[in-house]
Amino acid sequence: MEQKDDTLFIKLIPYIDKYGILLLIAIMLLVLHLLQPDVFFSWRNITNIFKQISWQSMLALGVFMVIVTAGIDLSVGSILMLSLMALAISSRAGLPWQIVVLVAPAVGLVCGMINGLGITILRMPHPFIMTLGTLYIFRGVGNLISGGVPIGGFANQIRSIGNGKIKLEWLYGEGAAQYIPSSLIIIIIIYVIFWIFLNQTKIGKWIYAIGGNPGAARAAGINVNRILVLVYTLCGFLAGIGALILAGRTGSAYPNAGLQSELDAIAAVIIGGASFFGGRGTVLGVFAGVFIMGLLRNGLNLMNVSVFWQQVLIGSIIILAVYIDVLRRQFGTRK
Amino acid sequence: MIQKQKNFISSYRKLPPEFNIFLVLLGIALVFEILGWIFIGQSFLLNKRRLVIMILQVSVIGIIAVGVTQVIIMAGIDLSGGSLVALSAIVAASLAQNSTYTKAIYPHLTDLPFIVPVLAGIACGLFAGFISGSLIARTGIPPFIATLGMLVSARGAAAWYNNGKPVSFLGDDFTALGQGAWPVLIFLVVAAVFHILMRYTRYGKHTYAIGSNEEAARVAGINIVRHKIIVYSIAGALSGLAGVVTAARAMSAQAGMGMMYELDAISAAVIGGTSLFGGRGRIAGTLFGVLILGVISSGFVFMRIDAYYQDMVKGAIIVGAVIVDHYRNKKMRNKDKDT
Amino acid sequence: MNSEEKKIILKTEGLTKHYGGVKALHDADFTLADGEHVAIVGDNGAGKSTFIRQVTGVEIPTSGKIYFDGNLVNFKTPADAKKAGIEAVYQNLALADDLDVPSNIFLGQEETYFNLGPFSFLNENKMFKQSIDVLAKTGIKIPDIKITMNNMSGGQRQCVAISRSAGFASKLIIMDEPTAALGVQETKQVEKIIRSLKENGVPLIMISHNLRQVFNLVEKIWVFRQGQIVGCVETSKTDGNEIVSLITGVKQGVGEEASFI
Amino acid sequence: MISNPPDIILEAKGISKYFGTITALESANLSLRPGEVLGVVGDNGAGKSTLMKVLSGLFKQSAGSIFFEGKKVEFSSPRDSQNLGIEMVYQDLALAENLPIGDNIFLGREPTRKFGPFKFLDHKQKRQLTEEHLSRLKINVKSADQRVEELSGGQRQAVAIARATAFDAKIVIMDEPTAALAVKEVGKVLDLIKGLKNLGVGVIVISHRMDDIFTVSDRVMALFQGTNFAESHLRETSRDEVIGWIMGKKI
Repeated sequence: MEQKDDTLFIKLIPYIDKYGILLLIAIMLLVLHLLQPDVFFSWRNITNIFKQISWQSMLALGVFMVIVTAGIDLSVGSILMLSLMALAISSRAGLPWQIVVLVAPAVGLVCGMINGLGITILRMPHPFIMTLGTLYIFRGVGNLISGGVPIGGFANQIRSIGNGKIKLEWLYGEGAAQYIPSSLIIIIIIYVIFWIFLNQTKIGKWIYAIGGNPGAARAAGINVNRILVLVYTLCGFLAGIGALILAGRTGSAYPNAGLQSELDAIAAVIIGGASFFGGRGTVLGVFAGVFIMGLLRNGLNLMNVSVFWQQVLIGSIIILAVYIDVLRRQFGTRK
Repeated sequence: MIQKQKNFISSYRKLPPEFNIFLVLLGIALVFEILGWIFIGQSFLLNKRRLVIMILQVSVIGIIAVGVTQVIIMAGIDLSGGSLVALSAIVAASLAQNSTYTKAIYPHLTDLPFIVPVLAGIACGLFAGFISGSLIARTGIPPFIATLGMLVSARGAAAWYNNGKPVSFLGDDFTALGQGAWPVLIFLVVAAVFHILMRYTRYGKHTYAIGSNEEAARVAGINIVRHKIIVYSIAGALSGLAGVVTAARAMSAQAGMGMMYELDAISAAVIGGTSLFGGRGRIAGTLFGVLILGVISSGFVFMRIDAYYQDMVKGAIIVGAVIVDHYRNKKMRNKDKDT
Repeated sequence: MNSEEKKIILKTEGLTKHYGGVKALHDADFTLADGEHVAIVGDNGAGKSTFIRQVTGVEIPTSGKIYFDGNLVNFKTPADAKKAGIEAVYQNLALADDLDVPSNIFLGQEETYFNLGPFSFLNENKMFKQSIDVLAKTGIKIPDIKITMNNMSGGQRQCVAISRSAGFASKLIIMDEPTAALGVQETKQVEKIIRSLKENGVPLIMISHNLRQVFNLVEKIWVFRQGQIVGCVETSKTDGNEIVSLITGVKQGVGEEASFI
Repeated sequence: MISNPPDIILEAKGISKYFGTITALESANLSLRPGEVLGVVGDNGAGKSTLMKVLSGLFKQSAGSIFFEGKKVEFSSPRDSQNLGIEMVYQDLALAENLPIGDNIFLGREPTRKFGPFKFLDHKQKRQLTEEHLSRLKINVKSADQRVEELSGGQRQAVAIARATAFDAKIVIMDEPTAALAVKEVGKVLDLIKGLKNLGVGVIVISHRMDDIFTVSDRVMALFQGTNFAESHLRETSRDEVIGWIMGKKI
């Protein structure tokens, strides 16, 4: 008797898994539209959402790869802040913008590599300890090099990465206000590159294999540690790109940049269907997850919900998302 | 008599971890002492004022660290300590306001006996710990995610409670708790009580057993779910107590209090020899761990080194302590590894 | 109930356990009389350990009934089974490595001075003395029982695990491969413990790979194959060859319904 | 035949393996010729799996040496042994359950096609090779894209074996290949082993089932408490004798 109910439910699970997130987005769009009919679907608001999520989507993508290997990176927010500070300082030092552009990704890359090497060479019991440590270390270094004060004044070329507009005058006529934020184009390109990386290359396949069964990966002759270092390095690199985009958006580097944004990133990844226990998830899902988080923040802001409540909500969403993941896993093993 | 001697010998054999930590504490203090004579021209240790400030500062961390230690012994983790300090501090402070202050949050609830806000603060932490514990024990959500969620939520709730504004004008008998030697006394009493609980009661034994081998504890008939909830609730309650002391000491409460205390507490426990793999660790070790942190931060101030270095050093210390624990653990486990 | 026969202490009817699609145990009917010592034998994956885990409340059966001591029981946790009087020694040594011997022997049923729920103070002295008694009864020599388990040899650990079950008065003792990790001398000790249980009339179920031991120690052998009980023979009326052929399924041949797929 | 046997392809001499203070293997020896099936028996903890994992490069031996085609070899990872043509089917299957069948078979050796300086996975070729290989082994699955977690125990074992045989192995080591299988599939696996033998592949089979050993092996060796206990050509021994060996008895 009980089994029959189960099978129906289990049959539904793959569909919920696959399309549930689209349904969720549609519902959220509808609800937000009904709540704020004048504002929500305005061009301005929608581009705003994309601008907001642009740098966060970089963190989420990095954290996603780490979570696929059944790891975690809590330090992405601090890496972002440190990269941002390094960028600001090199900009203030008068370096040409062509070099300044490279500083943030390079610093992120090094930070990520430190995480990866720490986790593999020092054989930490769980990546969360190493990255919890570096969460404080990187932010400390960031404050140290900046003196704990905001630094502004970037070259226009740098600003245009995060703040540029691609005007749609050819579509809407001369002088039209509609535009596509250049950061959206950048993140789409990066997402496509990483989609290809994860789905069309050997190493991408191995990343999934490591998350599914590290023993199997090792037995297949894969150098698991080397791949893990690469994954954490890429995660740091993406946080550096996020810093570059954020620099353009805010026009200055500030000490609180990226504070607790690792939580948003984790929430987005899990909402996007990746399993906290590794081996599962898609790049497109991550984007959907980031988008949902952006919609949520946007909706709560439009409705003037206190920032403090938003924080409570984000905390609860993380727990809920992982709980759904736990349930999904329980159903998965019962098959 | 003979048995006593045996006990003594075996307990001596167990002593070295804490003894080593004590030596490290002594070493760090001496380094600052020597550096002090060379660069600053004064003694680091022979300064009563500095020592008093240092011990007062670490007392709050120490109270949280005791709770975190027992959670880690159970092979769990609690990241919510710092946020719970803020939440409990605000809740307690809101019930401890003076009647002379006209804009009190609860105008009808002023001049209450000091025990009311104290209990309210502790209860607030207890409740939060109960929620985390229930999530962890009943749903299978990993501890660090559940308490990470609590970290964010509790900080948000603390800010929401009084719209981000500080709560001040607290009654004198409440703020007295934070003055003089009270924080230190409270910390020492908490440490002593939990030292006894962990060493001599069923509660402690079961905590060690779950951390050592959860499956073994389960088949031995221990109610794992209930025990985990109790342990996390107690950790929450201790964070609540720490919040009360913080509010009393600062004579006000605000949502930004206790930022990153959870990391200091975990560091103290790990430095003090508590294994992140669970099953091993003692309150006495945490006591030394807390003191080491205190000596470092007070030493940095003494040497007039930028405060930002502190975060880095703390981060490095926690990573270092974990590495030491890992190798110690490996040596132990290797002995009985099966084919 | 037959009056001339011994009282049935444990009985299972149609006990079944599925892990997802895998039938680890299928329709197991098992009976054990009071005071009887039996062995369960079978190949790897035959369902022996699964069977034990259902009876001791470690797992909840997919279907089927368990009668213990005349009552239909429904163990939800190992604590329930313990309360009913079933003690088990698990193959993967359910010991807390970081605790010492008395703590492990008394794990979950600690002696206390007075009962304050979880905050009861432990009577370490009493547990210490009783542990020495229990270990002495089983003839196991451990130089210092105050050291933690991870400092002990496999044999010592197994002996502690066994004395934990044998040390408490119980209605049924179950051992999963009690001598698999032991040396000759330690194996003899364990066998001695088992014999003393027989003399005291405590019923026992033992999983073993060691046929010599099985023939020496028990009256009845239950053979499991591919998740099913394929036979129950009295030790006095059989020999090693028959048991081996039952285990491997050579003589009877294997029915298609025994399939795992 | 006996006067002119093919050269020994794999030889292990004096292999010891310690885990901390535990001795899992104590100077164990093993030799294998091309086209020979060697059955390895022994009780739990006799060291069979440890010896095989040393031969496949997953464990590094504490002492002793391995010779492949007469040359001394050192394995630092399973990749090294795979490069020589030694494949292993692990008892715990060693499959990544979250990945499709094809990905598992080609894990670590994915077919790629070049696109400028980059190499991209060739999904089409992978699928085609997988289907060919599976049908060659007469393994029935719905599709090569099915995830392993959706498969039954027997199908998983079949995939694991397919994985080991997909790359022209010279030696295939199987650790309890039939332990979790239905009778029909046991037969199929045993046929598969015979097929490998006819191709001149050396096969080492660990099994608890006397049937398996006596159906496919040419030679059987028994390990007992980490060392060689007995060894014989199959025709010179009997089922009872081998069972005795497992229990540490010599007649």
